[in-house]
Amino acid sequence: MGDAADQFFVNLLHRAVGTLPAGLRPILSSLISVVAILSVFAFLFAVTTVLERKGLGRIQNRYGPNRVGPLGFLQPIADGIKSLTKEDIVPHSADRVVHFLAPLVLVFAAFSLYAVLPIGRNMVLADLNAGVLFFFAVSSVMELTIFMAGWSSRNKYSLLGAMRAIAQMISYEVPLILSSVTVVMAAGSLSTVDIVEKQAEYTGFFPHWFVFTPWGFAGFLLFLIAATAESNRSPFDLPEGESEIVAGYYTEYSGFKFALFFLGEYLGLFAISGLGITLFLGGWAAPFSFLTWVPSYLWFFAKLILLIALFIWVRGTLPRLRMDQLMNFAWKFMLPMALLNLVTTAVWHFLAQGVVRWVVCILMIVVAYVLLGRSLMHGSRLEKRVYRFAE
Amino acid sequence: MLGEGIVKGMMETARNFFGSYVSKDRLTTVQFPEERLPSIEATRDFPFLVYDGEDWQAGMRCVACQICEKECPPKCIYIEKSKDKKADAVGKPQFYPAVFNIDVSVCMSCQICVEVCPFEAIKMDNEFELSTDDRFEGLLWDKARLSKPNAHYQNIHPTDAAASDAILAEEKAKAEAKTKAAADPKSNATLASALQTASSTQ
Amino acid sequence: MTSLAGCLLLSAILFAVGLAGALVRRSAILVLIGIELMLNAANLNFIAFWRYGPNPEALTGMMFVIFSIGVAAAEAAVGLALIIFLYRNKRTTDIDRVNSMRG
Amino acid sequence: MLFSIFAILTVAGAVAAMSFRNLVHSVLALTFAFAGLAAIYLLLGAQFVGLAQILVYVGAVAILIVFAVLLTRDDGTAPRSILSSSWKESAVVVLLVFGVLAWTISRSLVFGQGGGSLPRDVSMQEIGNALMQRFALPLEIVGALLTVAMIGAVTIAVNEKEERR
Repeated sequence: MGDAADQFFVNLLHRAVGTLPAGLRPILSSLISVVAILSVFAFLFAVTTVLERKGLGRIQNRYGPNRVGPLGFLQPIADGIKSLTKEDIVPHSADRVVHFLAPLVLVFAAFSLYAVLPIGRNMVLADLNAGVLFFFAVSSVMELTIFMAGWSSRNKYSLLGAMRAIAQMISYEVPLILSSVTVVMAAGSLSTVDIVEKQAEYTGFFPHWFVFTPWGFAGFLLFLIAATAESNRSPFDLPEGESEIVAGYYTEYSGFKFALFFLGEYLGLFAISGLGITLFLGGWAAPFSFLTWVPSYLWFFAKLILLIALFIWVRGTLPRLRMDQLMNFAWKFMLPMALLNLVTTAVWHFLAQGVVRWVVCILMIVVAYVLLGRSLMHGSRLEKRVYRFAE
Repeated sequence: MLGEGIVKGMMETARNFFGSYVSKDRLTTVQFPEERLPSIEATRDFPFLVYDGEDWQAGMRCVACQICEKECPPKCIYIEKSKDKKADAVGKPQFYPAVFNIDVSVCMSCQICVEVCPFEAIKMDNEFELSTDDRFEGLLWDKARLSKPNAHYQNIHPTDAAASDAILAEEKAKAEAKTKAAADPKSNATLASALQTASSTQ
Repeated sequence: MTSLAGCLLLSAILFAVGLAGALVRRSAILVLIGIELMLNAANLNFIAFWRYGPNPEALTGMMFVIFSIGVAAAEAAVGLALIIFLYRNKRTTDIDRVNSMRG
Repeated sequence: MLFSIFAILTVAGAVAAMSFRNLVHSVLALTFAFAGLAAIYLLLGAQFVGLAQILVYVGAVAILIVFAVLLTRDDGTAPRSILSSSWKESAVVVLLVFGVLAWTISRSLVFGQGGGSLPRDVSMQEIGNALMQRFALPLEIVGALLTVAMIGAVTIAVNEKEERR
C-alpha cells in the first residue's frame, strides 16, 4: 500500500508513456516530467509569495494580505494579472536585446536546476553522474544573467546592484561549494540520487542524515547561510537594497519581465533549498524508520516548506548587512570555517566509529567556530551604544 | 559568542508570530471597510456649504460674495452670482449662488475658504471616502452635493458649530437691534450697549 | 557528423577565429578573449582525441583538459590583472597605443 | 546532427565575440560559445569536463572579463576603428594558420572516417581516482600554479597605492 502511493506518480508516468510508440517514449517521458516540475514549482512559488507576506505580517503583528479570495490566497492570481497587464517599459538607452534576454535566461537556468533534484524515490528528471556539479554550473549562469540585467538597463542603480550581486554571489559560492564537498566526500558520489540513498538508512529508527554528524551540522549551517546569500535574500539582500539603490538590478524592469525576475529568484531559492535537503537533510528519506510508509515526495516537500519557512523567518528577523560586513563574513569566517569543516570530515572518515570520533570532531568544529568568531568580532565595538544627543 | 544575537532575535520574532494568533490586542490593524475608527472632532477634509432650516435652497447661508473663489489657492471653486435676491439668515435680502462648484480633485483641503468666509457659510466636512469611477463629473461637486444642514455641522464639529451659531445669533440680534433703533431713536443707548457687549464677547 | 574530423575542423575554425580576434582587434581585453578561445579550441582537440583515440580508458586527454581549464582560470586572472595595471598607468587598453618599453 | 547544430552555434558565438564593437556584447557572445563547447563536450561523453567548462568559463572567467571591461573604460580619444593598425598582416597570418590546419586535417588519415563507438560513461569515481593517484603530481602543480597566479594577480592589480606614495 505504502509502496503504491510512493511510486504512484512514477507508475502513472510509465503507464501514460507506455501507450505511445516506442520511438517517442524517452522524449515524451522527460517532456511530461518537465511540465510536471514546472507546474508544481510554479504553484509553490505562487503559494510561497502569499505565505511569505502573511508570515512577515504576523512577525510584525500585522494581518498580511487577506482580501483576495479566502484568507487572501488568491492574491498571487491578482498579482499575476496585474503584472501581465502592465506596460512593459524599456529605458530609452537600454540595450534592448540583452535587457530582454536576461529574465528569460534567468528563469530558464532556475528551472533547469530542478533537473537533478530527486523529489521522491525514483523521481528525478536526470540522474547525472555529476549532479551536484551540474547544479553549481547552472547556478553560476544565473550570476551572468544578473549582470546582463544590471548592465543592459543603463541605470546607475541597476549596475550597482548587479555589481553587488556578483561580488556577493562569487564570495558566497566558495563556502557553498566547499560545504557541499564535505557531503560529496562522505557519500563518495556526485550524483544526487546516490547521496540521498546513502542517507536513507537507519540505525534503530534513527536516520543516517548527514546533518546528524558534527561536520554535517556545521556544513548545513554554512550551506544555509551561503544559500541565503546566493539567493539574495535578507539579510543578504544588498543587491536589491530598496532603501539604498531603489531595486538593484531590476530597477528598470516592469510588468511581466519583473514577474519573471521574481519567479526566477524564488525558483532559485527553492532549488537551493532542495539541494540543501538532498545533501544534508536526507532528501526524500523519512525522518524515522517507522514513518517510511509515508510517500517519499511528501517528505521532500515537507522539508522544502520547512526550509522556506525558515528563510521567511530569517527575513523577518535580521536587518541587512553592510557591504564590508558581508565581505568580511564571507572571507574571514565562512571560508576558513568551510575549509576546517573539510578537514573535520576527513578526520571523521578515518577515525573508527565510536565516541572518540564524535568528541574529536565536535571539539574541532567548536574550537574553530569560537576562534573564528572571536577574530571576526575583533576590533568591532559591541558594547552598548551611547547616544550623545538622542537621549 | 557569534550568533547569539541572531538566536535572540529569532526568538523575539517567533514570539511575535505566534502571539499575533493568540492575543488579538497585538494586532493594531483596523480592517477598514468592516471596522472603523470613530471620527475625531478635529478631522477636516473637504469643504461643504451650510444651510439653516429644512430647505437647502431657502436656507443657504452663502451670499455668493465670491471671496472664497478669489482666495482659493488652487482655484477649485467656481461661483456664479444669482440675478435676484433672497432673504439671508439675518433677514437681509442678498444674492445667492446660482452655481457653486468645487472640484474636489483639485481642492487641497487648505481650509482658507472657511477662514475667509464672513457669513459662516462654508465649513470643513469629515467625509473622506470619495473615490469614484468618473474622475471628471464625479469629482466636480455642485451646489446640491455640497449643501449640508447645520445639524450635520453641529454633529461633526460641535465646538466650532456652537461658536459659529453664536456669531450668527449675535449678528442677527445686532441687526434686529439696528432695525429697532431705526424705528425708535430713543433706544440709541440700548443699541450702544448692545454693540459693546457684542465687541466684548468677540 | 560527430566524428573526429568534425571535431578537429570545429577546433581549427575556433582557433582561427580566436587568432583573428587576438591579432586584428585593438582592444587588449579582446586579445585576451581571443586567447581564451584558442585555448578552448585546443581543449576540444584533447577531448576529441581522448574520445576517438585508441585508449579512452586511460583518461589522459580528459585529465589534460581538466588541468587546462584550471590553468586557463589562472591565465585569465593574471591577464586581466595586467590589463587593469596597464589601464591604471596609460588610461587606455588600446594595444596600438601601448608601444613604449617603459611602463 | 546535434553536433552540427552545436558546432554552428559555437562558431557563431565565437565570430560574434570577435566582431562586436561593444566589449560587453563580446563577452556575452563568448559565454554563448563556451556554453556551446560545453554542450559538445557533453555530447562527446565528457560530462565532468562539460560541467567544469560551464562552471569555470561562464561562472568565473566571463565574470572576470566583464569586471575588467567595466573597470577599464576608454577615455574616448581612441580612433573609431576597432581594428588594430597591423590588421592586414594579421589577417594574412590568420588565413595562413587556418589554411595549414585545414589542409593537415583534410590530408590526415582520420578525415572521412566515421565516428567510433561511444565509450561507456566515465564515472566520477574513475576521474577522482585518476586525479588522486596517477595525476596527483600534476594536480598539486596546478594547485600551486593557481595560488601563485592568484597572489601575482593581486599584487599586480593592487600596487596602485604604493606608487602614489
